[in-house]
Amino acid sequence: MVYDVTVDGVRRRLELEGADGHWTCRLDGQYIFVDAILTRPDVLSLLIDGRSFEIKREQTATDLHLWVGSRRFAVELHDPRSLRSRRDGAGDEHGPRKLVAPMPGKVVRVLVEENSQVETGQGIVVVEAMKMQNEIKSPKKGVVQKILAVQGTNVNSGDVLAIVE
Amino acid sequence: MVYDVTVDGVRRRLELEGADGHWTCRLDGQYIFVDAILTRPDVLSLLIDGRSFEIKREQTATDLHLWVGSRRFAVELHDPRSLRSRRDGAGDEHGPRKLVAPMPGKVVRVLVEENSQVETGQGIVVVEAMKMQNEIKSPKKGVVQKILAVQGTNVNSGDVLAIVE
Amino acid sequence: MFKKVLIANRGEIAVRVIRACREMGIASVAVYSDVDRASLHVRKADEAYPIGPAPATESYLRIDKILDVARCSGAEAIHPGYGFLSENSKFARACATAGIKFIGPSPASMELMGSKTRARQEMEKAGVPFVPGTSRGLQSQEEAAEIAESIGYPVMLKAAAGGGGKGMRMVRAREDLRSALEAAQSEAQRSFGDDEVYIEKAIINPRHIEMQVLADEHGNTVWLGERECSVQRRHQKVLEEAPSAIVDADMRRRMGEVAVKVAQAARYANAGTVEFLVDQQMNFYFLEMNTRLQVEHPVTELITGLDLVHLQIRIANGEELPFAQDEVTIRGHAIECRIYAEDPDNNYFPSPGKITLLLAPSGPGIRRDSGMYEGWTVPLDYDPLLAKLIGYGTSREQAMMRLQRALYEYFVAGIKTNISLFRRILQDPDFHAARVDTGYLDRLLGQQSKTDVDHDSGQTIAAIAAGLFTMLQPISTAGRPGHQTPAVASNWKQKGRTEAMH
Amino acid sequence: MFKKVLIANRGEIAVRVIRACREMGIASVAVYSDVDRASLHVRKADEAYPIGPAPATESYLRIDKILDVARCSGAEAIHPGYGFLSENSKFARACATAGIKFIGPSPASMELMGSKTRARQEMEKAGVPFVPGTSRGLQSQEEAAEIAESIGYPVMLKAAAGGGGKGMRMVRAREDLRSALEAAQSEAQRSFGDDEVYIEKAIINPRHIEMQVLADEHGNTVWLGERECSVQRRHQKVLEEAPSAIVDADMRRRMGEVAVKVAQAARYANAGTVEFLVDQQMNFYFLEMNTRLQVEHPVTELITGLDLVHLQIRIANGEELPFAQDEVTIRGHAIECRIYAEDPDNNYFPSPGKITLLLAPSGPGIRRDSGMYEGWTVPLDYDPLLAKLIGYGTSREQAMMRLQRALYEYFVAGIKTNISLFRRILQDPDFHAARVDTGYLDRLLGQQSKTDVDHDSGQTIAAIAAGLFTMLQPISTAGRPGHQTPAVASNWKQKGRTEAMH
Repeated sequence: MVYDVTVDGVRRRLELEGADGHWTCRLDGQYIFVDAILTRPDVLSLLIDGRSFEIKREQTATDLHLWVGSRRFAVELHDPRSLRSRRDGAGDEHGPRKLVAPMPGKVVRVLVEENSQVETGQGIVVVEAMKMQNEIKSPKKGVVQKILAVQGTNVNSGDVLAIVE
Repeated sequence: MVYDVTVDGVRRRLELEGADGHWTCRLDGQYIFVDAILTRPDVLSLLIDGRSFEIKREQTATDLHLWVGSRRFAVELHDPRSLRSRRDGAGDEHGPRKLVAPMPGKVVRVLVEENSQVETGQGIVVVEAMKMQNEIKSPKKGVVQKILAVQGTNVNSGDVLAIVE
Repeated sequence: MFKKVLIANRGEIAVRVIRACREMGIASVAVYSDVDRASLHVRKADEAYPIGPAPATESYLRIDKILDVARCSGAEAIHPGYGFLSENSKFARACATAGIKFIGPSPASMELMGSKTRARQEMEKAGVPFVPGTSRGLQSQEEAAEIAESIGYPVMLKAAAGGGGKGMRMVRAREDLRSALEAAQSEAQRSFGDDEVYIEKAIINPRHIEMQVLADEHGNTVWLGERECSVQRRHQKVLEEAPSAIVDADMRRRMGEVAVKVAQAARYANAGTVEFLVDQQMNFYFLEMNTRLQVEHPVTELITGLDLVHLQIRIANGEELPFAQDEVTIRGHAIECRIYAEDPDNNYFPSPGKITLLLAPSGPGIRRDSGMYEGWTVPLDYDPLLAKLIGYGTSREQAMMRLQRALYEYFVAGIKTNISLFRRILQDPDFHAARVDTGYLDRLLGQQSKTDVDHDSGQTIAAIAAGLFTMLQPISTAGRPGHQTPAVASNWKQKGRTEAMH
Repeated sequence: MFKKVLIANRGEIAVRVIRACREMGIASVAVYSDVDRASLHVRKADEAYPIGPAPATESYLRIDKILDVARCSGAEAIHPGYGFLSENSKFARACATAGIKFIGPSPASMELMGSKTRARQEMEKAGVPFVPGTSRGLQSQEEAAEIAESIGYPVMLKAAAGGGGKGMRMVRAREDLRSALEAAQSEAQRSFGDDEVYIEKAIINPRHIEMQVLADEHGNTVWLGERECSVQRRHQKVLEEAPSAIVDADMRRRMGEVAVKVAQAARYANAGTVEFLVDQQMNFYFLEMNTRLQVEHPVTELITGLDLVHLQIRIANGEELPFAQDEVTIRGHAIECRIYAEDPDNNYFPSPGKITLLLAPSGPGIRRDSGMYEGWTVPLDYDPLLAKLIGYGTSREQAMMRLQRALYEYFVAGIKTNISLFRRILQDPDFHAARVDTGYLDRLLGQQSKTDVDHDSGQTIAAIAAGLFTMLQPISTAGRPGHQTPAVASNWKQKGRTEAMH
């Protein structure tokens, strides 16, 4: 199998071949021999040159992270045969930016109105979770194009709260 | 749903109706109201009249057991619409009886030959597992009809080692 | 002994008290809000009853509902845990009226300690050392200026009914006093419905050290050693240890004797904690008394070998303390990490959600008091404390190393936790040298965290593992969004529905 | 300090030593046989290397392969754990020759203690109390008869090279002596390749109590208190506690002093255990010295607050003991349950297989040293010890109650374990009263176990739960035979293949 893997923003090419726990990996042309078993779902044990690594997989609504020991890496994986761009929600400095809820919670206050001017870092919505109120701030200077958050409703992690143009 | 449930050999009729965690059970005609959630696979939390029960399910190759707290119950469950007999391997005192491996292990010795006379409790095969040798004994007085165990081979739990007629 | 005890709490502390009940042969009764049906304390208890919707004001703070459950289930006593109703004297009184034993001090002791100014007045009479300042509310700007002048700047303004840093202001110079006092009073009014504010000398870089006391209902009171609680993030304790590295045997005895004096002056019974501020000259000043079991009680249990919850229940049952002060031995060192559902990479925002994978540490010197399990959805409605990881060692050094080992083993996926924060603290040279005060952690977090030396090889491993995971466990069968989001979503839906019904 | 240590073992003890290494900042090197690739010690170590097929003789007992790994990986020391090569003096010598530190005593001490008759001769010289009898092998039937007459029947015949009850015979009367001696000699020859047999007075219903000692390489030796190990099933320890309920401070000191004398007479270094038989008059007799870490070392750790593995490594590193005898304090009570993969309902047959569900206890006073995890397939090739559950309490009573609470929480599915055995022991009135001797457990197991009072309501719950499980989690998605059998089966297949290849 051949994969395009992006780890913490760096894109690499990975070829995997093997059976019975023993794998030959070719990473950006370099050969690495790996003894691998899945010890339980989402926990992989790797032996590489005698070194033992425990890798944990964490898949959330928006991201895939792998933990090597206690270190976390953001990973994107593509089978090049079905390559598609993952860039969608992020946008850039110049286009409209979405304001998303960083955690599930309840919208307790909306601090601005639609079409108002906001500065970078200005609070737009207050979301309460676990006895703490958290101001969700504008990612850019601009105009609040739309407010989707409704006071008193619950939101999930990743939900779009507002769009700043 | 209607089920025939056998618990520790006692057959009972169970009707279940409900939704959203709240169930009305009719067990042999008696109504019992149950608040139930599956907390994780194979672990059920029941509240019945305020009493809290943690039920664990253990499915092995041959049996289904449910644990209520620390107590284990052998359970068979039938949807009456697809009722079929589970009686097969057990046999009775008069027919041929199978000698099965009670645990996985290695056959280290076969103590009798085919067609020899054996007493109830006489050792037929020795299986070694975890540094212990265990004699598997004849369940009845009779003649060894067939020996399937082969010295030096591994057997799995439930494998037939011999048949005593 | 009681045959049945109700636990008026949730989370790890409810589980901890339920365990104590089971260990003592006492049946336990849990209560739960709608979003806590699947919580661990409901599974672990002998009985469990619903008490209302998610908001604490409609469930865990509802005295009437909790007493109803106690009466119907036949519970003879109630353990309040910490938080919620644990320091509510009305609740303690209502229990007494209902003929149910409240496992804690008398309402009168709770009320005395609940008012900072009344407590100060009583304790000063008993000869307890205080930070120089007023022991009652300020009557006017003029009085404030006069007292500030006499004790010297910097000074602290504090709300009499306060806690958690609310209604608190440090004033460094005369010209800032007026506006600070107004701000403190209005914040106190908003937060506590009471604008009473008093004034104290400000202690610069103080330590927060507290002393555990235990008193039976026959007049016997003992102290069980101090806890160092200076490692705080925004006034919230994060890590505690016992003993404190800066307290020697003589200072411990003196603090203990003052703590016993405090408890006796308040006619205190059951477990309590006397909090002190310690300045850089090792003077200690009475701060307040917490009239309940503390979150951090396990570190005291590990160094004394005692079980405080067992003892609380025995005391409430009318028994005498089973040991005298000179039979208390303090041995070794214990450190507690409070594992919170918060995101260290995102300003410690709360992070409720479903726990998709949980690898928990155990082994030598490790105690874990947890309310978590794999598959559980952490509700968003309560305090984010998930579990406490406590390390014991022959020495402070060993306790730290064991905790680091255990934190290395600890892994929670699906929600964010502050586990990495403890890795950082336990590797910090200032923490190793026990150079901590209440500002320590905020200073540490203000610094850039060091980058990992092994980062590059980690990236290579992660890249390879990403491919192998895909081969060995295709993501569709595992913790995929499509697999976990519905559960969370339906939970929110359920929540919306139940709230709408009540 | 060593930078890297190899652990020549597997299972819970390998995990326990790896944890100690991590706590001391030492890199750990695991070794594993083909069936242990997925075992926990391989996951927990920093490095891991294969050493051969499943049979221990081809892997964990292969001195050459283990030393090869040590050399290639750059390990400076080897911890042998218990069992396998831990008491093999040839291994200790081979380590020394290879320039690798063996974490344990010298080969000479091991050899002295490895021969029961030589040990007896040396220890008698040092004034250590022995069960009356010969200290060397019997030369003839006549000599046997003469000695038996002089010490009085009943007598025990024991193999000099023995252990585990092999080559052992109790003789109640003169007329049985001849045949018993012949049987013992031939069994000794068969089991140990050595027919040397000696004779001792038989102690009726003895207790087995052992004393932990610790000696550095500078001549300092201390004792750390006794362990009560009388609860045995067929001569195998099942449950151990510290301290022993029948040993008072004076007897403890006397036993400790004898144990130190034994260690000094053997020029012993590192951790060791001196085993005693105790008769009904509280006389104690030297039995043997185990020249390694014991399975049950955690109970001593809990009552002393020390970490014996840390100390073993420090001693091997040439450090002096960091404390003197009078600084050792014994506080509280600890009890260990050995969790074995065996079926209590089927004559304690071994029960390897795949662990399909694992609920593990934690919380106050509970230590768990485990080699298990959910999803792991327990191989059939080794000792069935899976984990150790250890309860600590202020008193013996509290330790027992905490253990019962933890056992209530402990659940392992897919394989059979002896967890229920401990529930039974901990509820037994004789155990509560500490009326135990080495025959205690076999007597208890000979009795009918009491039936559960709550059985009927349990049946009702089970019937309802059976239906609910089917609705909430249809069995096809769970631990169905079709789901789990292939894994086990392919494991056996793999095993067959690897054995065929070597």
